[in-house]
Parts: sequence; C-alpha cells; structure tokens
Amino acid sequence: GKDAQTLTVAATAIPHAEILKQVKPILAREGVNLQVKVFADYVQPNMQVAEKNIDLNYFQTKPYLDAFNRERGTHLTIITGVHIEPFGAYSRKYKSIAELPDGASVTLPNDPSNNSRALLLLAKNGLITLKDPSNEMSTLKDITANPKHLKFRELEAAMLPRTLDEVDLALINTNYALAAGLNPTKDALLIEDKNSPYVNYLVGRPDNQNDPRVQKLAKALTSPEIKAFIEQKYHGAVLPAF
Amino acid sequence: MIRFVDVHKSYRAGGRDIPALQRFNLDIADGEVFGIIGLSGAGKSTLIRLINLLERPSGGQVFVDDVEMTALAEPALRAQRRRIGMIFQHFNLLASQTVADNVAFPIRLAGERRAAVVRQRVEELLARVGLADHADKYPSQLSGGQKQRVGIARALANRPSILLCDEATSALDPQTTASVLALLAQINRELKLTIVLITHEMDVVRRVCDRVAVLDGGAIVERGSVADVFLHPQHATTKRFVNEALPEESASAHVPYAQVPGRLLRLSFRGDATMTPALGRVARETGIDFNILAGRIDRIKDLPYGQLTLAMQGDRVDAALAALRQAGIEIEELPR
Amino acid sequence: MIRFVDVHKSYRAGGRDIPALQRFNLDIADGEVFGIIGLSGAGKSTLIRLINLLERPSGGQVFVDDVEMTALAEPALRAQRRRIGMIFQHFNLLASQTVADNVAFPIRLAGERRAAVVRQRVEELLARVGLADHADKYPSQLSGGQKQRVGIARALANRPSILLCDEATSALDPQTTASVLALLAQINRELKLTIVLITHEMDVVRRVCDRVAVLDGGAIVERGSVADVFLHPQHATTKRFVNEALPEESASAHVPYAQVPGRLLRLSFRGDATMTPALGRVARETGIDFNILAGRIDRIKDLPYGQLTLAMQGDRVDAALAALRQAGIEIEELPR
Amino acid sequence: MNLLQRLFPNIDDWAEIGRACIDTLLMLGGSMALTVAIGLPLGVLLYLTAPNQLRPMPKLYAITSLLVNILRSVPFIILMIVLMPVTYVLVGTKLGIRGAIPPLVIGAAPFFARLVETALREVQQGVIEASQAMGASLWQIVRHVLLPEARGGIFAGMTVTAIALVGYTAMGGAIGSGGLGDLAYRYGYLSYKSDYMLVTVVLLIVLVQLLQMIGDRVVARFGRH
Amino acid sequence: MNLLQRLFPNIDDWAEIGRACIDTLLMLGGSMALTVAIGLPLGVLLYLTAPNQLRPMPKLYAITSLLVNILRSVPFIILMIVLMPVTYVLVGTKLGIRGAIPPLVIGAAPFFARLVETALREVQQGVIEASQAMGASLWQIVRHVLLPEARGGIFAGMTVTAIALVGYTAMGGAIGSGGLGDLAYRYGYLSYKSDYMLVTVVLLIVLVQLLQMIGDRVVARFGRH
Ligand SMILES: Nc1ncnc2c1ncn2[C@@H]1O[C@H](COP(=O)(O)OP(=O)(O)OP(=O)(O)O)[C@@H](O)[C@H]1O
Ligand SMILES: Nc1ncnc2c1ncn2[C@@H]1O[C@H](COP(=O)(O)OP(=O)(O)OP(=O)(O)O)[C@@H](O)[C@H]1O
Ligand SMILES: [Mg+2]
Ligand SMILES: [Mg+2]
Repeated sequence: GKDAQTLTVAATAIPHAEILKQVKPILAREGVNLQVKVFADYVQPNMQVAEKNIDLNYFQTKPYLDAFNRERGTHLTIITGVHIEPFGAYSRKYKSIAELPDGASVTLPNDPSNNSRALLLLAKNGLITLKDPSNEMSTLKDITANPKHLKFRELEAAMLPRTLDEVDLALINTNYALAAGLNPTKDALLIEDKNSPYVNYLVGRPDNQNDPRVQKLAKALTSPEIKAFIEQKYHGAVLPAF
Repeated sequence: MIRFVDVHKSYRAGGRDIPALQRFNLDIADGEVFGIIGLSGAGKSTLIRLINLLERPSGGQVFVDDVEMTALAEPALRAQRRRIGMIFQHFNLLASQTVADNVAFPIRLAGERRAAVVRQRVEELLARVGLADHADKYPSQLSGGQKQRVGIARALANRPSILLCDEATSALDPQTTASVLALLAQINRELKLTIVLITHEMDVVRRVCDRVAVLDGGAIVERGSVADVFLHPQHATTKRFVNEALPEESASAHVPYAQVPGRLLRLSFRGDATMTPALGRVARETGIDFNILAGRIDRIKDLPYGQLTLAMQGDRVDAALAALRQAGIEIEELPR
Repeated sequence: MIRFVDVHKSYRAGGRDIPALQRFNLDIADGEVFGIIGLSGAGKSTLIRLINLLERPSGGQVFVDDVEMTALAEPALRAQRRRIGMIFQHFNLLASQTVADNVAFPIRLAGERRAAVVRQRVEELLARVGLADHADKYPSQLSGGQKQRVGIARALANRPSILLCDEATSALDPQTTASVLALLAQINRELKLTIVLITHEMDVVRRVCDRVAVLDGGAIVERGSVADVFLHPQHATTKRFVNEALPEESASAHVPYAQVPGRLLRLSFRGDATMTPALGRVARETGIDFNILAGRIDRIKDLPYGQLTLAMQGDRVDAALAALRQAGIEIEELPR
Repeated sequence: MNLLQRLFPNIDDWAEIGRACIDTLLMLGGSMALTVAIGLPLGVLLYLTAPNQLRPMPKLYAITSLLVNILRSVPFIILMIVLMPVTYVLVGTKLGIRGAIPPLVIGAAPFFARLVETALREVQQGVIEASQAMGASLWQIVRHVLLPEARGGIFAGMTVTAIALVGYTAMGGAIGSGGLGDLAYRYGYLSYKSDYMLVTVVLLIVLVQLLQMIGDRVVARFGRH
Repeated sequence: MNLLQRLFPNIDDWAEIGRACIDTLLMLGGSMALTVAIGLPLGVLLYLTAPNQLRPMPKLYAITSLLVNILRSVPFIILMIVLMPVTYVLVGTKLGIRGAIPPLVIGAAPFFARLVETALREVQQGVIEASQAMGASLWQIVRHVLLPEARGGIFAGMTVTAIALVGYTAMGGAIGSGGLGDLAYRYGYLSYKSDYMLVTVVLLIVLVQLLQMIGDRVVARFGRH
C-alpha cells in the first residue's frame, strides 16, 4: 500500500470479500484503512501479492498455496486460517449417494486444486480409489479403482451448479453452491468435515507477515464478531476455522 | 411502343432537387430505331433509363407496349424488363465471371437450364461480336472495345423486343461500329426490334436511325425523322450538331473564302439524286464557272442527300440558279 | 520526343503469354499530335501505356526526352511521370473525392500547398471543360461525358509536356469534342505540348493529328502524315478505316449504281482547291454530263482535299479525263 | 520420445494434446459450417434491408441489426450460460463439444454476418443495375451477382471468423469441451506448466496459420479478377 | 430508487455499475485509439507487401502475416499473461485499466489490420494506376488514394473491432481492470446474480448499439459515393 495506513487485500467475491467488508469498520477503529480488490480468478491474486502490487490476499487453501509456491517459485506465507467452505457433492436426481447408479455421470472442477479436492472427497467416501490418498494434487489419471464406473467430466468450477439438471452428480465448491442457491448443509450428498485441509487463509509475504497492520487485520478476522457474523450469515455453509 | 406521358425527373444531390429532365411527352413506335442526341449532361442517359425504370420518374407515366411500367409490381416489372435489352455506357460486366458467363447470365436468368443450349447461344453471340477467341477471359483482361462488345452480346442474349443502347459503340473503332450497326439493323428488320439509341456519332444516327430527338438542358428541343431534323434543323443546338454531321458548314466557318471569286451559295437536295447531273448540265447550258468549296453527298439511311457550298461565277448566274431551283434544288445565298 | 526501340509486349493470362504488341520501333516528335488508330483489341491502349510505363515492356526500351524510362528507378520515374498527363479510357476518378478534389489531386501531388493557388487553378480548368457548376458533385453523380471531362481537366492540371489520351473524347458529344480538341490544339501550339491520342473518330484524326499510326493485330501496319495515310492508304486495314472517314466509299459499296448510266470514276485531289473549278470547266469544254454519286470535300488539318465518286457520260469522256489529270487530279476508274 | 521428455518435462500425456487438437478441429469444423450457414443469409438480409439498399425495410433492418449487436455485445462466457437451455434443446446436452457448438455459432454468426454485409456493400452499383435491367429477381441478384462479386471479401471474412472461433474455443473449457485453447488455459495459466502452454499455443498458431493460408489461397483464386 | 431495489434486489451498489461503465469506456477509448494507430499501418503494410501488390516483398509479408496470425491465435487470456512483462515495461503496471490496455491493443490491432487489408484490396485498380501515372509516390498513393477510397470498409472494420474490444474487456477482470463485462462475469457467471448480469449486459448492448450506430453513420457519410 502506498499510504502507510492502507492495506490492500485481494479476495474472491463470496464469502471472502463479504467477510472483509465486515472487518473494515473494526480495522478503521484501529486506524487501518482496508481496501478490498475483488478478483475473479485464482492466479492473479497470488501473482500480485508476490510482486508487491497488493499487500495480502484471502481466497485460497494451503494445498493450493503450496502448489503455487512450488510451481512458480514464490514465497507467499500463510498468516492465519479464517474459514472453511466445505466442498460438497450434489445431485438433483438422487437423494443419497447410495442411489447413485452404475455408470453415473459426474462433473468436477477442472482447475488442478479443486479437481484434486473433489477426487479426495470421492475417495474418502469409497466411491473411487486413488494411488496416493494424501496427494493434494491428484488427477483423474491417479484413479486406481472405479467400481461404480463413474463417468467423469471436468468443467470450470463456476459452471458446475449449472450442470445439475443434466448430470447425476456434481462436485461443487461451496461458494458456487451458495451463489447458485444450494444449501450445503441440506442439499449435499457428500460434504467435507471440519478437519479438512482446505481452510481458507489470509496470505502475505515474509516481508510483511509481521507488519503491525497485517497483525491487526489477522486479529480482526479471527475476532468473535466475525465468528458470529459467519455463523449467522452462512448457516453452516461457511464455517469459522478459528 | 414506348410512351412517356408528362414525365419529368430530378435527382437529389446535396439536399437539393436538381432537375435532369423537364416535363415531356414522347412516343417511340414498334420496330423503330430512335436516336437520342444532345450535349454531355443533357439528360440522355436519364431518359433511356426511365424506360426500364432503372430511374423512377419524379412524375408522369411510362408505358411499354401499353403496360404502365410505373404502376407495375415487382414480378410484372421483371417480366417486362426481360423483354428489354440494355447496353450500358460503362459496360457493367460481372468482374467475377468470364466473358462467356457474362453473356450466359441473362439466358440463365430467364430460366434456361440446359447447358448445351446456353453454350450454343453464347458461342453464336460471341462469334457475332467477334469475341469467339476471348470466351474464357475475365473482363479485366479485355480492351475497352472488347468489354463493350461483351455488353452488346449480353444485351442481345435473350432476343429482346426492345433494345436500349447508351453509347453502345462509343468505345468501338469505325469498322467494329459498322459491323455492330449492321447487326442491329438486321435484327431490327428481321425481328421488328425497337431500338432506342444514344450516340455522339452523327454517322450512326444517319446510318441506322428512323427518328431522332435532340435533348438540350433536360428538354427535348427537337424531334422528327432524321432527314427532317438533319436537313432542316430548327433549334440552335440541333444546327450545331448537324453542322458537325455535314462538315461543309464547319469548314466554311474556317476557310477564308474571301479570296475565292464569285457568289457564295449553298445548294441542298434530298431524295433521288437529281442535283448533280443538273449542276453539270446547267453549267454547260449557262456557261457559268463553279468551284465546290466544301460538301458532302451521302445518304441518310436509304435517302440520298447532298449539301454543297460553292462559289459561282459568270454572266448568267441568276439564270443558272433559276434552272437549278426548277430541278428541285434548294439554294441559299451566303453573305460574303 | 518519345522513342520506342525494339519494344514488344505480352500479357500473361491463364498461364500462357499472349502477345499484345509485336516488336516495333517508333518515334514521336516534340510538339507533335500523334494519332493511333486500329481495330478494337489491336493493342492501342497497351502501346500508349508503355510510354509512362503503366505497362512494362516484355522487351526493348522506351525513351521519353532521351531518358530511358525502362531503366529509371522509382523516384526518377515518378518525376518523369509528373510531366506526362494521361486521360484514361475508363476515367479512373477517385470515387471518394469531389470533382474539384479530383482535379486538384495532381496539383497537390506535385507539392502545391497553397489552397488559393490550387483553388484558382482548379476553377480555371473546370471552366475550360465546362464543369464549373459541378465542382462539388461526386463522380457517381455525373453523366458519362462529365466524368470524361473531369479526367481531361485532371490530366491537364500540371501543365504536362506530354499528354496521353486513351479515347479522351469517346464519351463526348461532337460539340464538346470540338471544344476539347480546340483546347488541346491551342495548348499544343502555345506550349509545344506533345499529344499521343487514341481515337475511333476519324474526324478527330483529320482535325488535330499531324501523324498517325495504324495498329492491326499488335503490329504497326502503317504510319505517316495524316494526309498521306488518309489519301493513299496502303494497308487493307487502313483502307477500311479511311473509307469510313471518306464515306463515299462505304456509300458506293451499298448504293446500287447499276442503274446509273455512264462510266464510274473516283476523282481525288489534295492541296489547293483546283479540282472543282476544273470539273465545271472541263464539263463545259468537252460537253460531258457528270453525276456526283457520293463525295466529300473538306480539309485534313489545314490541307484541303476532296474525293468524289461520279458517273460520267458523253462522247469525249476520255478527253475530259485527260484534261482533269492535267489539272492535277488523280482518277481511278471503278469496275461496274 | 526421450528428447521430447527432456524438452517438455511436464508433458506426460501427449495423447491428451492429440485429443485436444482433434477436439479443436471438431469444434471449429462444426461451428464454422453452421456459422456460415447462418451468418451468410443474415449478412445478406442486413445488406438488403438497410436504408437505400435493394429492399429497404427500416423496421426489419433495425430489429435484425439490434439482434446481431446484442449477440455481439454479450461476452462469450455469459452467452454460453444464457444460451444453456437453448443449447440443451438443440443438441441434447450443454456439455462437451456438442454443447459448445451452439454458443460458438450464435456468437460467431452475427460477427460473420457483419463482415458479409460489409463485403456486399463493396459490390459495384453498376452490375446490380445491369442485372435489374435484365429482369433478375432479388434472389437471382443475390445468388448470381452479389455473392459471386463479393466472394473475395466474403472468403476473407470467413478466414477472420474462423480465427475468431479458434479464440472462442479456448473458453469452451468452462463446459468441458476441451481443445487446445482450454489446455493452454488450464495447464499454462492455472497450473503454470509453461511447456504445455508453449506446445498448445504453437499448435494453435499452426492451425491459425493454416486457416489463413487456405483463406488467402481461396481469396486469390476466387477474388476479383 | 425503491422500484429499482425491488426489480434488482441484489444490486446494492449502483455506483459500482456506474464506475464499470466508465472503466469500460476508458478501456475501449484507450485501446481503440491505439489499435487504430497500430493496426492501420500494419494493414497497409500487409496490403502493400502482399504478392502482386504495389510493393511485393514476399519475405516481409510472410513475417508480418505470421506475426499477425500468432497474435490472433493466442487466446486472449493467455496473451494477457504472456504479455505481462511487456505490459509492465510499457505502462508501469500490469493491473487495472492501464494494465489492460497493452494486451487489448496487441490482441485487437492484428485483427483490425486484417480488416484494413481486406478493405484496401477492394480499391479499384484503375484509380491506383491513375495516381501512379500522375507520379504519385507510394506514400502519396496510400495517403491520398488507398485510404480515402477504402474508408467505407475501414470504418466498418473499426466498428467490428471496437465491438470485439468490448468483448475482450470482459476478460479484463483477471487483472482487476473492471468494466461492465467483468461485472457481468463476476456477478452473473460466478455469483449467479442474474439481475446484475441483466443490467450490465443491457448496458453493454446499449454501448455496442451506440458504437454500431456511430459506425454506420460514419460509413454512410464517408463511404463510397
Ligand atoms: N491484362 C490483360 N491480360 C490479358 N490480355 C490482355 C490484358 N489487357 C489487354 N489484353 C489483350 O491485349 C489485346 C490488346 O489490348 P488493348 O487494350 O491494348 O486494345 P485496344 O487497342 O486498346 O482496344 P480498344 O480499342 O478495344 O480499347 C487485347 O486482345 C486484349 O484482350
Ligand atoms: N445520381 C445523380 N445525382 C445527381 N445528379 C445527377 C445524377 N445522375 C446524373 N445527374 C446529373 O443529371 C444530368 C443529366 O445526366 P445524364 O447522365 O442523363 O446525362 P447524359 O445526357 O447521359 O450525358 P453524357 O452524354 O455525358 O453521358 C447531368 O447534369 C448530371 O450531372
Ligand atoms: Mg450518358
Ligand atoms: Mg483501349
């Protein structure tokens, strides 16, 4: 940030930006001016922080960040975990996962980290077997057994809810499920539990992770006020991770 | 039969109506060869384009064979147009088609599907206009006169009953012009083709036209049989055109006749060639001397005519003139 | 001075080289008005376009004022071209520019920046060709002849020292043609402008050309002074052209002379008008009867000439012919 | 193969790239054919009904023009979503290559139609007049005069449209239609595997260059003489 | 305002839409000016150096043509990423409106250049010849003959390009440049707020329709007479 008391944070619209909006007045009381930049994709927020165009970002999980740091040689660091958006499997045709027929069509996100997250969820529930169930970058090629002969199709994450009327099962990020009017707690046939590795983190750089302004933001984000806000606003679709 | 009733035409340009043809009436009979002459910009092209309604009149009616063109709906207008061939001042050939295909175009338009029939007709037409060797060229590969001949072949392709020619021979050499005119005259005779013809070449008018109209500044200032209009022009514009056609006048304007002795006379006749034997005979009988300064003896279509400017000398010139008048020759004395 | 040395030219079409001009040599002198005539497709446009290198010769050299055009690099070629005006068969006006801007174009090209100078020159040129009222129209709003006059004004805009005219008056009525020719002749006299002129109108050749070349099938088959070529044509093509220019011939071809009594003779003379008084005198002295069937007495540029076809009757026709020959008249007896 | 592996360490599945090539070609072929089939008549309609043209119909023109502009205004991804129900009705799925074709066509046809309209406007007034004088019907003028005379411009427009379609297919990944552009996007942009990106982009360039060459050849062959 | 709220319940920030309008116009204006400034000469170069044209230079033509095709082959999003270093050097940032302009221009200029080339090819051979006969230099022919005679087609090409640019700006969201297309993408596609999408898409349509009207007006005014 150019102005000593301004912090710029890149965020995804829902729920990150909405949560940050709640933090804004809290921080203002502390004399920090919070600016939120909303991004539609997952690469630029990291690149911009790494290149110091933006101070922090708040949109990603640790597996994604690790892969990003590894592949692009960046040194972004986590500052604090804020929430989890439990990833779920939805269907409009079946009420439970047991009803899923042989040869069912399944759509899942096509970006590598969400793709893997979807496969891990399926594996955890015994629908498929993966070569290495702890690999957070698994792909369709790592499936070793597929007893139900599920037919997979990879789509852009935001598109998945729109395919529910056509396919048997769709694995959907919670933010898109919410935006599409689905209720993760009621509608999901499968959903991640609270121990998932996919907590969303506030992310910064080694050079600013101890900046007092950043610390103030981290504290505000994990304050009881925010916890109450998350629980009340998202009805369990977004869970506080602190 | 082509009939204009109270027709007039203006163009819109730069927000104003610019009159191109003033209100006029005109009939052109079946099987007639009708010439239109006039200065550049007088409205000739506009007039001819009113016949097939390429220009819609600003007022009045146009009839072709008693059908009111101006009142026709599309399909009927198209049917009428198929019977009217047109040769354009600027050729308007399809750049994307070969010569043969350009000529085949109206034949195919009229619904002829049999390739052999089309090909035969095209070959015949191209041979007629001397382009048999150029059938597979594209228009951009032709000389100006060749393009014009493609336009002529195309206009004749559907054996039209009316042919509109907008300077159809202006890009042609005299030879080719003569053969095209002979072709038109032949079709005119054989098939009673009506021809409306704009030209700048008075020879063309003399050779093939029955009647002629003279346009000046958007008005028909004179009309009638070619012989009448050419031998007895009334309007100043016509006179200047006809002078061109009968070059003795223009010559007389230039040559210094001052030093030629005798009285300056213009003799003219039309019809059976009676003047010239009369001239020799009268000269012999009256003992006068004459000197032809300029002149032309020729025919207007099939009518022989002549105009001579001569200087006459001798004691009995008046007697000679009286004898010539008796022989049916018109005489005009020119001021010296 | 324009000089062609061993020039020939072929076009490539459909993968073959099609010869358009056979190897030829030709000189055109400064200040000369040089006419080119020939059948449609004979190669006239090709020849004239070789002068300013719009077509590159397939072989040989072209010189303009002792500069070898074919050897020039771009900038030098441009400089030479600025001195050569050209009037195109198809006008080639800029559709996006007004009449005035079309004429101003070469003036601006030559580097004239002062608007007032350009405007004045344009106005003067447009007035000369009778288009002062049309300065603000676009080409599509002009009649054919008006477009051609814009092309003429444009070609004269930079006071060229050579003017190439490809059928510059073919779209013009005789009146306008006469005034354009008068203008060209005047510039030719006053500024020693060299003019190379393709035309289909033999009257134009007669009126303004000094020399003429006849093209036939890509070859120059005849060349010389207009009087020589027109009065004593050697080549068959030339004869047919000249016949057109002297219409008695073509007339004689058509008119049934069978019923005219007497011997059929063609008399011709050139130079001072000595024939016609001789004719009257000889007729009187020998007591013969003559009947002029067709003929024309006129001038080639400033040279009077005449050709008459007549039928002669009487006892002493041979004596009369001898007397006429004595007076310098050429006589040819026509078969009956 | 060893060399390939060393040059492109991330690419473990060349077959995937092969499949993407085929997918791109399938999408391009299918959507191009339909784009021409729809865009050409649409362009002719725009040309004919425009003011001062052969069949001026101001209302129809305004509506068609608006429709065409609406389809051109909507970003392709939005168009894809909005059209989903239509796509489903038309091809029975919203997904994959089949599902990509309707939005591709509906996105590209209006664009091509405008290019056709522009090309037709270049046809000389004189030849249209000549054919009217010969009694040609509107359909005959379109079929035998306008289209042949404008074919140089129309073929050039097809080339431009085909290349634009290649660009659109890159967004087809959103609905799982695959193809080279999608591969470039996913591996290159989302996963930062630059060797993947390089290979796919080079293949795209080759494809576009081929399209351009074919287009140029056709224009030279059939363009104005 | 109450009515608006009832009609568009999700839209809580109309100012955001206003800002997006301005952003779109800024991006469009900036990139269009530069696109024309680069694409026009590029199109002229393509025209002049093509085989059988005024200055045939087969090698230069092949290279330019390849370059143009490469830039047209690369999906816009990839182009944006690949160009980032260049963008940074050029405008000092890779973000926001300024950061969007270089990729927009580099994406659109080659496209416009092709349209210019096509338009120039429609200029009649005769008028070019006439100006050569008058001793016009190549530059004078371009300036005073080719461009004025082809201006109808060039203006039509500008309209098509401007509308294509509006489509590209929708992808500018990836680098935070905002604008209407980005808003439509984010709220409509990512967040399922169809009222946002409707409003932004309608605004886009209005913008495109305006561009088309201006374009048509200009073509009618300056096109061939
Ligand atoms: N670009 C070309 N490609 C092929 N052949 C051509 C080309 N231009 C002209 N020709 C041919 O060359 C010959 C001579 O053409 P040119 O234009 O010189 O004739 P011309 O004497 O001017 O005829 P016209 O009086 O009809 O204008 C013609 O047969 C013509 O068809
Ligand atoms: N589209 C138009 N818009 C405005 N004025 C026009 C238009 N077409 C023709 N004119 C004008 O109308 C008048 C008559 O034109 P027209 O073409 O009928 O003349 P023309 O007698 O055929 O002349 P030419 O012998 O030179 O071909 C001219 O003054 C011309 O400038
Ligand atoms: Mg005319
Ligand atoms: Mg010629």
